[in-house]
Amino acid sequence: MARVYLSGELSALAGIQEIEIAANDIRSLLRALENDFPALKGHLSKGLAIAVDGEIVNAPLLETLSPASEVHFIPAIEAG
Amino acid sequence: MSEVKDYKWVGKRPVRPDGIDKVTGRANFSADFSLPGMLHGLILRSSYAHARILSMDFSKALAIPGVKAIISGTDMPLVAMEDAVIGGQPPNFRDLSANLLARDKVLYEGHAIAAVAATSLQIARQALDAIDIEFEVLPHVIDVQKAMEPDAPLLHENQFTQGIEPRPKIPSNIASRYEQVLGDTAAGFAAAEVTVSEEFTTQPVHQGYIELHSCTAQVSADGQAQIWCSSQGQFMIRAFCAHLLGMNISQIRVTPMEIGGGFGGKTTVYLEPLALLLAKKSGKPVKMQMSREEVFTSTGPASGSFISMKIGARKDGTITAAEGILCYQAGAFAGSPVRLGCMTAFAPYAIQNVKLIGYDVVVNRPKSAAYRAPGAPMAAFAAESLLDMLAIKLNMDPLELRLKNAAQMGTQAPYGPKFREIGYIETLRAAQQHPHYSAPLGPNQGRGVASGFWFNIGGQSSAAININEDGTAIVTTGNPDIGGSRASMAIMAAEVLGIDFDKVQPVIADTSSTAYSDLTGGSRVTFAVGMAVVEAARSVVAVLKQRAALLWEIPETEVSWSDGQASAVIKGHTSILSLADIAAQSANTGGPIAAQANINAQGAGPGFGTHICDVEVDPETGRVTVLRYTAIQDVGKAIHPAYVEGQLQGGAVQGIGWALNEEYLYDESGKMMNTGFLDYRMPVASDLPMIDTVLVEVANPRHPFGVRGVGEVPIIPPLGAVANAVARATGTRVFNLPISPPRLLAALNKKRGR
Amino acid sequence: MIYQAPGNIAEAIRLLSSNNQQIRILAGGTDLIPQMHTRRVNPQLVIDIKKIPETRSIQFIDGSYVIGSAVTGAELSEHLPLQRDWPGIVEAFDLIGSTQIQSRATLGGNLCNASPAADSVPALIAAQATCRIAGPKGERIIRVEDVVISPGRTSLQPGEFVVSFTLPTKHARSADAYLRLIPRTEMDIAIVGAAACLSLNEEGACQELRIALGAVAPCVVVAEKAAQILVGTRLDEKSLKQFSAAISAACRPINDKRGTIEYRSQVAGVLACRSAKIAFERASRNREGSLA
Amino acid sequence: MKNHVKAVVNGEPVEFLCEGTDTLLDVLRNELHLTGTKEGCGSGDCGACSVMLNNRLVCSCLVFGSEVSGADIETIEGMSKDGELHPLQQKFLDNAALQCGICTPGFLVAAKALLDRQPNPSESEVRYWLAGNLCRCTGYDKIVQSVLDVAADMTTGERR
Repeated sequence: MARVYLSGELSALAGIQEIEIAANDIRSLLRALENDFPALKGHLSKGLAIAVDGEIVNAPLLETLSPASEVHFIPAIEAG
Repeated sequence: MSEVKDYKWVGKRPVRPDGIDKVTGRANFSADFSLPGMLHGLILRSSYAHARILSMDFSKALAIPGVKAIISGTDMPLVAMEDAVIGGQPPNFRDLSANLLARDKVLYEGHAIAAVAATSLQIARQALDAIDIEFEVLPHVIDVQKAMEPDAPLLHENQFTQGIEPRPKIPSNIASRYEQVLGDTAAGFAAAEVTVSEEFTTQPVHQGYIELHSCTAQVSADGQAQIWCSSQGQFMIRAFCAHLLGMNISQIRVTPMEIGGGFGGKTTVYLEPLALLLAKKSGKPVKMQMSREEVFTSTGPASGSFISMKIGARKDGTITAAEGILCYQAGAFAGSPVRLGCMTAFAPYAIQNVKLIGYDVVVNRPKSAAYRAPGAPMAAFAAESLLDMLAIKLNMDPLELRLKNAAQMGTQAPYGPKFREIGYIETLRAAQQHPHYSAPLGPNQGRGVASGFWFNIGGQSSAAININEDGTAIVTTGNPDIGGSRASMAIMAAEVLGIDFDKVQPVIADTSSTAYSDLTGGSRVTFAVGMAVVEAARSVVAVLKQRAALLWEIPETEVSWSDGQASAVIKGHTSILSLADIAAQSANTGGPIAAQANINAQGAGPGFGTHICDVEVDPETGRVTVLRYTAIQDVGKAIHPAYVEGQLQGGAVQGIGWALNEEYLYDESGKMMNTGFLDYRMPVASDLPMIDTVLVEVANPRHPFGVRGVGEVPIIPPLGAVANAVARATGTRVFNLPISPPRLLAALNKKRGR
Repeated sequence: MIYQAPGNIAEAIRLLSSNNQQIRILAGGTDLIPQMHTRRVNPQLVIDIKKIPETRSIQFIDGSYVIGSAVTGAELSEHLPLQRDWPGIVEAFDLIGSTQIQSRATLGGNLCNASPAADSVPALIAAQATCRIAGPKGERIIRVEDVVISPGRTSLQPGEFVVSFTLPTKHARSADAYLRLIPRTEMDIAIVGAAACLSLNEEGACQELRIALGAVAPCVVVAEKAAQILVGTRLDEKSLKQFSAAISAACRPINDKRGTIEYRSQVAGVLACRSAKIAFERASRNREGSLA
Repeated sequence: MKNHVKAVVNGEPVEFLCEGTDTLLDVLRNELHLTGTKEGCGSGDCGACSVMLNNRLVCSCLVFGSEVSGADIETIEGMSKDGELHPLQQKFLDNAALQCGICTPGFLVAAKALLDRQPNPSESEVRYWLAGNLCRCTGYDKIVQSVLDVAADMTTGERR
């Protein structure tokens, strides 16, 4: 299980702000989210970054999750 | 994990490996490259802020002897909006293409319309003059608030505000709306005993790199292309050109020239695809270089902004809520960093209830580009001004107020996640203890403080280490050295290998000679590419131990490595083989010794800084003099402290310029009036005191040496620090940057009832 | 473009009058070359006057200084007697641009570029300097304030050029000063400039004062009425306040990228007071020196 | 019509042809291939193209190539003699007084001109002398410090 936090547009699309999802890594988490909330399809990567347990992760498909993990979807970070 | 130990090279200040070339004039920057028989390319740019292109006629220009090719928007293939992920962020290639060469409309003064290649610059100039274009001039809009009004001149008829449900049916200059909510701000403000709120504006500012954009391109008959240019990433240039022109990535080879400053402004393309097209069309190499005027009118500044913000607090200083609306100018195409402004504004503080709404707004100005900590300085200017106003209202020391609310490990950031190990409180304590903070002030003088936060990033990074036959090493990476990174890479390699710094030669390779790496930006190179270097060096050490074991005919596990040599206890005696000894025997032990590391670096530690600024104000003229300045920052671990200090000093001075004098000035027709360094007033040496620095080192546990990125944070606090100092010197606060003499005197007059 | 560097005045006049093609005079080039770089001007013939000896010397003739029009800022600053006698003119020119610009920029160029914000021009006008103009119809001497007639335009006739400047014989109890306001400390164009040239009577009060203001009108403003307010005073606070208001009232500035009407008018008053005070202090020292 | 010009650059006689509109900067970079002198603005506002012309510090973008007939020109390429760095060059390296390095040649030429005239300048004199040289990377701190350090070394006789 991991706790997923949605905000802004994503939360509006899914109609929720927080959800527990059983997933061992980000890939299965994304799959589960899109399955449960079809409205999110195509919106989970565009211009977004993912933070796992407070750390922003690049291209995070394979990032592993622990049962206590917190996952946030946040805007992508630009480079200066 | 990070280790606390005495390092041999990490933390020392050796001379950078590319230093001698750069002090003798031998280093080759972009414009220093040329090819025999090359043509010179120039760009025809719009002199209107907004106009429809009715017709273009190149016939007279093409008839001029020596004119070899002319291109316009129709020579660029139509590209999809987003068809590639580059360094984690897909640029909008359709917009980028239209920015490089306008198609049916010009959207700002300086927007490129056509490009010519000719046998000399003079002929190219004649050709530009001979191009006939018919325009229908359209009304334009420069100001961000005016652009948001329903009857404002519309830049894009097909742009509907994103982030609003249901999707609007009427097109708008507002490209998108972003909302960031934490907690319940209504409850937070209800719990507040004092509130402060204000409206702020900031002007676009240019990165101001001294090197003009320039590039040389060549295309062979079989379509193989080469580009020589400076940028913040040769792989970015390659990918962008390939996507924009419909080429295979393998067809393009980009050789990075030395880069004369970027600060985020060279994270995209302006000339390179045009030079490629001209080279292809003419069959000859083409060199292009912008003038300073072109750099100002046609390359991306940081966004200007309008910000309305409010904070509430209890009388003990606890901030209970913050809210605000941030409107950022994107320039002619969507994509301002307003979201990052919302994310960073209050990130230094543990505030339970924060609600920020961001609007990304297009206006008839050049497309904004990244500039050091994109989006953060203007938002922090508003937030840090409000904190200072709150401190004055509560009669609290401004550092105490910040300490009372400071984020620490476990604090939930306003954008969602909880911070891990961070060093913000340490910067505040260091500021309190710094002699600067308690030094006396004279009449008309004031002291301001402000803080700043930046995420920092990691990303895809590669490094290769080759051990030479004599025991020296080559470290090859794919990231331009924009401020001394060769030295950092060599230091980290020397540290892990255990050999002398000057035995390590760092090389920055072209795109065909090394593995992919994300661009140099976001303060990622010392952290992320450094991790790749460390990993490659550790692999080399493993190979060296294995080779030593072969030579000694013992198991590898019995070999240990330190100080650049393998050692083992053999038959009761300690035997030693130096790196050079092992390298000399490499043929006998399996061939050349080398290793490569290709990683996607994770775990960039966030950075926090706190700045102290003293100013003196001439009450009769409104001129502000910065008397003393101290920049304090958690840098994780400084690999080469002198270059880390340099990042803090340079960033602070760019921020001082942003606060005091830099701005884009437009006339009524939408033409920029200050397109040179004379009237775009960047700080000069005599404007400034020495910039004192304090490097706080709270190690980033995810980096082998504890490194955090350092380049972005230092430009964030100065806007607030300078404004707060001026407010405390005069009792008058300026909410609109820059605090130029006319603006400050007007504010002082108002206060005096004049 | 053709470059020519005549070696004497006659040759220069001949070239200047040779035909009616676009001609520009090159002195230091610090205004002309950037204008050509951005293609605001596109001359076919450029006549370099730096090879003409009369334009390149600083001489002291019959009690007054004659300064060649192509003398550079650096040369002015290095001329110690000139710096001692006319500190306002020297400091006004020294404020222009960087060290690099000072090596090239000339007194004649600063005048003939005809910018309302030229720093040396108010100082020359306050000092009542004249200039020697050579042309196809012979030579003439005119007041510096009669050269610039509007921004970018001078009263010079076709074929004419400025050869040199003459400063009046310096009064023993006099001094000049110049101040300007720029946002930075260097490298900017003046938002306001104020020159003061002042002489004291035997008792040490202000006997004569000329104030010339830059960047507050299309041409330099000589604020005669305002200056009268300080005549007879020792620049007491009350008189200065009155003077400052009169200076502000004498300004006819515009809003532009460098400053506003309100700002220019107000700060002109401030700077005029300050430069008058500096000139007064300098003159007082000169007076004490002449008494000693 | 091109002009034929003879001059001395870094002690060596040179000859070149230039267009009337060519600046000394154009000539140095494009004709003489001395690309150490940089172009940052073309208007004399950044100092990246600083060279010595007859012993005066100038922006080479504000001098016509045709004007330098018979002149003596020193560029960054002539600053180190016999393979030995000038003390300013060495100090810039020791102090990390450069980041990207594009402004560095101009700063070095300008700083040398200062120390040749005034071997013991104050911090303020250094800052005002160098005000015509823009640096966007360093905030000037380490550049100014380096010039002051070299001046101090020179006056205590450590130089040579």
